[in-house]
Amino acid sequence: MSAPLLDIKDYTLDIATFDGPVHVLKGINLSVNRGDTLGIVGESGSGKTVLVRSVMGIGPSNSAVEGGQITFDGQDITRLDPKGWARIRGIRISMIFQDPMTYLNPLFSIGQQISDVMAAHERAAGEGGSTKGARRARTVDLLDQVGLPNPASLYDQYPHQLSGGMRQRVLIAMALSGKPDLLIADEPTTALDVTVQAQVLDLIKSLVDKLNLTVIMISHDIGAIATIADRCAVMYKGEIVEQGRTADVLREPQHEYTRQLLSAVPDIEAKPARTAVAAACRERQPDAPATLLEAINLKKLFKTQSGGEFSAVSDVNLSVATGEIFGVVGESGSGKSTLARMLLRLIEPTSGNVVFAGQNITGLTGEPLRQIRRHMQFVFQNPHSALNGRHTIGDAVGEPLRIQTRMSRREVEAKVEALLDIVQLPKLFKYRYPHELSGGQKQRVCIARAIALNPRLLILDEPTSALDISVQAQILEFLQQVRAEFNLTYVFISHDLAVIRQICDRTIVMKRGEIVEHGNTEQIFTSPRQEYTKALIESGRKTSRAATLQAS
Amino acid sequence: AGAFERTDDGTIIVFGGRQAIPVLDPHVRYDWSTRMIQQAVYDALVKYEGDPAEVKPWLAESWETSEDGKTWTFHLVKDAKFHNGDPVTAEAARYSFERGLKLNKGVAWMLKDFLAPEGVSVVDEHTVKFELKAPYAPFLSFLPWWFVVNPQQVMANEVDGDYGQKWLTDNAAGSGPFKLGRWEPNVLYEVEAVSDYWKGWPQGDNRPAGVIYRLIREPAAQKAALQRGEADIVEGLTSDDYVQIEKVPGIVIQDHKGMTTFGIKFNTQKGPTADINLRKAIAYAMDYEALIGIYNGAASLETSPLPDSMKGHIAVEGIPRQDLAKAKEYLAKSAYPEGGITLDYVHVAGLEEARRIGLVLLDNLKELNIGVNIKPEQWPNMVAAGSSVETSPNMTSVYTTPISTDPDAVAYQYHKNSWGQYYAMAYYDNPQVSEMIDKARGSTSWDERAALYADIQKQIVADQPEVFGMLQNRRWAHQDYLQGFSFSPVRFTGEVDLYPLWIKEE
Amino acid sequence: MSNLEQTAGRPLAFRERHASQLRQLRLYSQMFRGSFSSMLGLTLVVIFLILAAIGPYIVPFPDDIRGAVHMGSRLLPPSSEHWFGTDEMGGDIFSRVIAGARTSLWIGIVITGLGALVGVPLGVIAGYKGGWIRACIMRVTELFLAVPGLALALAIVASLGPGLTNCMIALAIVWWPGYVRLVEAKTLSIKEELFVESARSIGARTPWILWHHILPNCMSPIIVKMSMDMGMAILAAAGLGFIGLGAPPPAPEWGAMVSVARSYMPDWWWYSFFPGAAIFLTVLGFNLLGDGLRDILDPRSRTR
Amino acid sequence: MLSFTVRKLLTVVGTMLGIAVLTFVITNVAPGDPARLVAGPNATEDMVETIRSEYGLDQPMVTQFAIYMKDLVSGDLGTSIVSTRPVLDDLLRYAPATIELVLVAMTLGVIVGVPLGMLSAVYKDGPVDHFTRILSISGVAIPAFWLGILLQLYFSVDLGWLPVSGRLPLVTRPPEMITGSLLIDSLLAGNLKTFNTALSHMILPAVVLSFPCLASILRVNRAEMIEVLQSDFIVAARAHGISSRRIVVIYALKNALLPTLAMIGLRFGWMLGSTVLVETVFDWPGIGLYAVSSALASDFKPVIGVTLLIGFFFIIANTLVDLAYAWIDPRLRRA
Ligand SMILES: Nc1ncnc2c1ncn2[C@@H]1O[C@H](COP(=O)(O)OP(=O)(O)OP(=O)(O)O)[C@@H](O)[C@H]1O
Ligand SMILES: Nc1ncnc2c1ncn2[C@@H]1O[C@H](COP(=O)(O)OP(=O)(O)OP(=O)(O)O)[C@@H](O)[C@H]1O
Ligand SMILES: [Mg+2]
Ligand SMILES: [Mg+2]
Repeated sequence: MSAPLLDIKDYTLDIATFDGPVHVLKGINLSVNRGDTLGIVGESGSGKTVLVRSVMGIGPSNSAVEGGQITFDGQDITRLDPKGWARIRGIRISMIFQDPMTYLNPLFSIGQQISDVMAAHERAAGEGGSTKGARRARTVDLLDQVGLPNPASLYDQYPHQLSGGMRQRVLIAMALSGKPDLLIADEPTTALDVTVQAQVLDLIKSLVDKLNLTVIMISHDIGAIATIADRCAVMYKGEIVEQGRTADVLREPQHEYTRQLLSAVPDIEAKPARTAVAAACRERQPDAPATLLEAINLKKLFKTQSGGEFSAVSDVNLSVATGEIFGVVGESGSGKSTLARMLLRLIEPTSGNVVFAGQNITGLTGEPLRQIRRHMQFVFQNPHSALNGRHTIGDAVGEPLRIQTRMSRREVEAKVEALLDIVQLPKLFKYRYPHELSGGQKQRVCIARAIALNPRLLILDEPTSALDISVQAQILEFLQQVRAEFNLTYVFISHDLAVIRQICDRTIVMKRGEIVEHGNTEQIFTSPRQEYTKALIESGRKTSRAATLQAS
Repeated sequence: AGAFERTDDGTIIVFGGRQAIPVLDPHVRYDWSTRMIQQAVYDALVKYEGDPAEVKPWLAESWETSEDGKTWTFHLVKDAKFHNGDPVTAEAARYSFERGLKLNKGVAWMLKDFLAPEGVSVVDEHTVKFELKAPYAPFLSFLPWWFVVNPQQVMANEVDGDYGQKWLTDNAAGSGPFKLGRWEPNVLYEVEAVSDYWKGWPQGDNRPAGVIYRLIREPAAQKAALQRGEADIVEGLTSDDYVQIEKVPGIVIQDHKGMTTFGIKFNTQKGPTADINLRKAIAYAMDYEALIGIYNGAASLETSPLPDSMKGHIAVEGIPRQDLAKAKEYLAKSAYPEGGITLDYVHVAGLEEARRIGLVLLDNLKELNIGVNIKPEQWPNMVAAGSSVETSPNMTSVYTTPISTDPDAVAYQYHKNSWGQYYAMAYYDNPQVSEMIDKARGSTSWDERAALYADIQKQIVADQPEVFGMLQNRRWAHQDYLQGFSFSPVRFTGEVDLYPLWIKEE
Repeated sequence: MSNLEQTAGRPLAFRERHASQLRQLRLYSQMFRGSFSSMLGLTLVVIFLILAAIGPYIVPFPDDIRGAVHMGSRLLPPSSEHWFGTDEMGGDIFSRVIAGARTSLWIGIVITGLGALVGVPLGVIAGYKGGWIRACIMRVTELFLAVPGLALALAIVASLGPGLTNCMIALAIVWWPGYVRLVEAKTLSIKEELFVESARSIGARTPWILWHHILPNCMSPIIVKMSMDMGMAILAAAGLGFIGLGAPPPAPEWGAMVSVARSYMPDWWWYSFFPGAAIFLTVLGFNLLGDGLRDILDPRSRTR
Repeated sequence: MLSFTVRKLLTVVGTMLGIAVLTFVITNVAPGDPARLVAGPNATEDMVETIRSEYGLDQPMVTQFAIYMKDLVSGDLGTSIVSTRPVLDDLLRYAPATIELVLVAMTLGVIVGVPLGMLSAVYKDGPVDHFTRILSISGVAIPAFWLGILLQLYFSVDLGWLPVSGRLPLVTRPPEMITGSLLIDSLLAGNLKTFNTALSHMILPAVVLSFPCLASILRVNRAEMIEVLQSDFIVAARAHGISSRRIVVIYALKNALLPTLAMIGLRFGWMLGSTVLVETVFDWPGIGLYAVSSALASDFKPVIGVTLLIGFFFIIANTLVDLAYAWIDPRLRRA
């Protein structure tokens, strides 16, 4: 084998911040040969993005290379001047970005943006510009290649007219327009729907095969890496702790962190060993009603901007038994959050009723509504924005107590400390601000806040989707503990089927605001009745099974 | 280079003034800028000229009065004609007086109490007769401000019986030495010389082709315009500017003693100033020299309520001058022996000198432990406040320019009938004085009147309804090549007789 | 984390309890100190505040502030005795300019204070409540905003009559809508934040949410705007003073001084120069300060 | 589209009526008495009364208001009691001067402000940036009237390069009025000399008026450029090898232009407001001066008229800005 296409040696990078330099990359060693597909996994903030951006020469502005070098095709590109970059960036190395929503200029048409890139390449290569028409033809060709329907008319459309998946395809087309030697994909699928994720991964895989590309792909989703990459590297706190053939790494992880990571991946195939919490719970509270929460013909219409109406949730009926974990799955936009908010009366249903513990709470306002809210609490999808940045953690956890009870200041303090204890956070955290906490810690705070009033029902709206996989596992486990401790009933919303299968007793599947399937979780997974459910499970499997297959 | 422009007809003089001319109609408005142009485009039966001002025959070549002083007959010149060629007839004169009286605006107040519209009649084509309701000595002294308009033109442009008011706002129907040229309200107003003016031109072939009255609102801009040669004559510079610019070669300052009196009117009916001792105290505390100083010497102290150049003026002895001892003496006699009060001093917003006099007053009254609250007010608001005893301020600074040279023009301001007018803000009430004024204006004998006015002046000074201030000089600055400037104190501040002006070209 | 656990046993010192706030403050002050223009602004504002506080007691000619007349020393050029020269009444311009700081400070505080006092509650209510309440408040606000403030203020003062109080009333009347718009927009976006919904889900009443969640999060832009507005209000008041509708004599108000001084151009340039420069420096100071505050408090809304 | 236009039109009319109500109320809170002013100093009470009744000032306020609103709906803005002319006529006479001044100043602000803002964003923390930052903060802080006076002092009086005030030298006959703009009219008339003099009169007031506007445009554009240059899609464009020039001048500028446009709309109204100061300093015969002199005479119909007109221009400007927005931003374009 000849020299590797990309060779990173002892690469060390510092970023200057207020608190002094942060060592973001520490002695990175990595090499990629022509035709390789390398996957990089690692938790959020481990330095994956910084690493690949450094390869492109677009790293953070206040960074300093402390040591090591990056060689691309025999050329040292560590300290290249802008002219030198012009010949490499986008032409020989190009990149697909994480979030297709923000990486396209909203004011220019798609075709224009792609053919601009082509023109730039031609100029850099000194080929002299081809005509506009020629570029247009090539652009349309490319759009076709990445599997976009109707590429000719797409040329003149603007990013906002496209769905997320389509935009990601456009970004891929753009990255391919220079026929690069090396393609870097930075979490190309995380911002997309489960079903779309699988399609995009398929596309990348097929392109790799067809065009014989060399690819570096970043993901924190081990399944995705396992699908595409034949080699993989694991990053942890700015270091590469392990690299090798993907199958090897997955089967026999060497590093402690890798092992942890792998064990945290929920397995859609695994039949969970369910503890009979529900039954136990009912035993402890024999007088509790069998049905805690019921929704009858719930419906929500939203006014769209063009003046029409849009039905986010239509005619949903469900009943949640005391002590069970009730799962809600469905693709993004299927109305899960809307449903959850209606159950809590955070938004008004257009029609229908919600019955909580035998009481119809639909018409409640003012004080009775406030009272009922003691008993049902919400844990939000995104812990980063569910906490007021100007309140300390102590304030946040104590807030429900101050609002709903007449506890004295000291009692509140004591209770807050107790709660922090329950969610396994040090007491000192009550003086901290949310931005000083990690995502997982913040989510614990949110849970502490939710259980402060000893509620009977917790509605969890994708409580882990904003968190890293390893953290997700912790939180899930923790939720189970809390439930046992407080006799809680959960409504658990997720788009991650593996998670649902792991913890839910009964599940409903939602599609475009309607329930398409409901029943026992196991039953749904083993014998789905609807095509939609099947497709959902299948695409979940694609990422997840690959991981387990290769691992086993 | 001069500002004037040479045209085929001659030169055009540029006059820089600070005040706009919104309405030109001679029977509707008058103020100095308006009247300057009115005087240029219209003629009246008679005209004021010279210093001291005298009434000269103009459209009327002669006139006579009846024995009882109630009937006046005027004989018009035969060759006068309006700008459109129509002859100026007795009917035109009659119509103009009727129009002025009926409109009841602007100049109407001067005659309306003595003359009804029907009192004016045409005797023959060139003779017009006025029959007054009662003898009125100052009658003639008002006539220079009653301009004659061309009835044909006016009536042709009448809308809804408005006596052509709308049209005359920025058009003219006169017979004067100039006719209207470019008329750009708020920017410039041009008058063009009438080459065959019926009365001819005193400067002969040197007569200008016209005059542009250009609005230059800022004193600094005026000065710059003069220095840069963008204006031939300007008015309204600050006193300090006049001093400064006098030294500039090629610039001449016209500095004349005027008739505009300045007084600080007390409210003699309400509040602390109803106390004559307090009024006297203030009058004696005032630093009169500072008043002159504010004008850089271009002013003279009042020696009587009447301006110096007015007929019948006497220098009243014992008119207060600064004397702190006396001031304190009077204060001790007043209801406020220790002072300790604060009085309002109201002046017209934007009037620089009045403001500064307020500062002087404030400074002087500190000696008496009296505070002064200087309040600038918009003119209409000040007048409105002054129109009732209740709201009339403690002290108001008032400039008054008598409209005629007759002593009645000033004396009547102290008559009780004038209450409500801005110049009577003092609400001065001395029945004896009112009686003497009435007597003097009805009398046809000058000697009798002169004696009455002397008494009136003494009594008013004794009653101290105001601090008698100073007479400010009238000043203009012009280029030395501007000739024919003639001053007459009866004109308003800033107003210049454009008729005799001309430019001497090297 | 281990040392944290150790300290948990004993009561915490102030420093420890407020470590986060202190760190934040340190960060702010470091960022602020790092910017030359912010420091310049702060310096100017501090000088201005000091002058406003003690100015009248330290000036060389305290009588001149209240309009003493010295006809003998009129319009003298700057000298060692009269640093900024004298005015048309022989008043010491230096003394009057220094004393003007207090007038201007007062103007600034009253106008921005009233503006914020009226505007912020309305903005919060409009943004949070929505519906017809919002429609009403915002219609009126937009109406005010559709007419440039200076033109409207001119009309108001002309009608009320000139004077410092009227001038401040007029400017306060045109000033509040700016706060309504700012706070309303901010509230609208904060309202959508999850933490507000979270507060609602635990049963918080509206006043609680407004006070504990919405208002604190609006505070940064409000503070920034108020500090900028201090300058802009002083500038606007000076503009009205210049037209002749501001503070009456002999109050040492900078705008009025320039207005009078304008007639004394160009030969007595110092008369208009120094009061004008005082306005400029003060407004500059508040603007720079506001800019600096924005950079550290509210970095995302740098646009306005 | 039609309903959109109609809606827009209705809001404009509504706002105008609102402004009329607002200004009428505001200008009538304290009673001034313009009738006295125009009646002249010596007028007797009955003469003042004549004028009051002629202008309806003797009616109760409510009646005056009703009459005013009724007239307004039929396009009559009332009569100025000082000039005795219909306010609308006066406005039509003075508006061109103001519009011309404001447009020139605005153009100046945009063509200087936008590129400078762009430059200082690109060379952030460089010398250009420092210079423009000082410029922009000073521009907002400097009192326009004072700047005007200083410039007059230096350029007109000291150097004698530019005229002190006014729109044209008085001996220059203005070109035949076609558009109302002296610059355009003189060009149309082919009179270059008049054009030059008109331009020289325009320079100082336009600079003074545009300075704060320039400053804030610069500020917004700089801030936006900095923000946009850090945004993801610019990073992407860089990564795809698009040249820096193109990125700055085309990709980023277009995005930064949106908030800048909003600022331009805002500043337009602001400028119209500051004409009351600048026109006073430069004796510019426009609506600002008209408003000031009318306000000082307690003649409120013209003040209301000017306020309405300014409000109207402001709405127009903002509508144009909205259109420009839609033109630049495809997300706002309607199907
Ligand atoms: N411009 C910057 N200034 C300061 N710190 C930075 C900057 N960019 C990145 N970092 C820090 O560098 C570290 C690595 O960031 P990076 O974006 O590479 O993480 P990542 O592995 O891509 O995470 P994710 O999975 O969330 O995308 C993080 O701790 C981050 O806070
Ligand atoms: N306030 C709103 N106004 C209008 N439409 C809304 C509103 N809230 C939600 N929607 C729409 O309702 C639909 C359902 O939204 P919802 O947030 O319930 O989806 P979801 O299943 O929770 O999706 P995700 O998995 O992305 O969180 C979406 O199409 C969304 O655009
Ligand atoms: Mg990343
Ligand atoms: Mg959701």
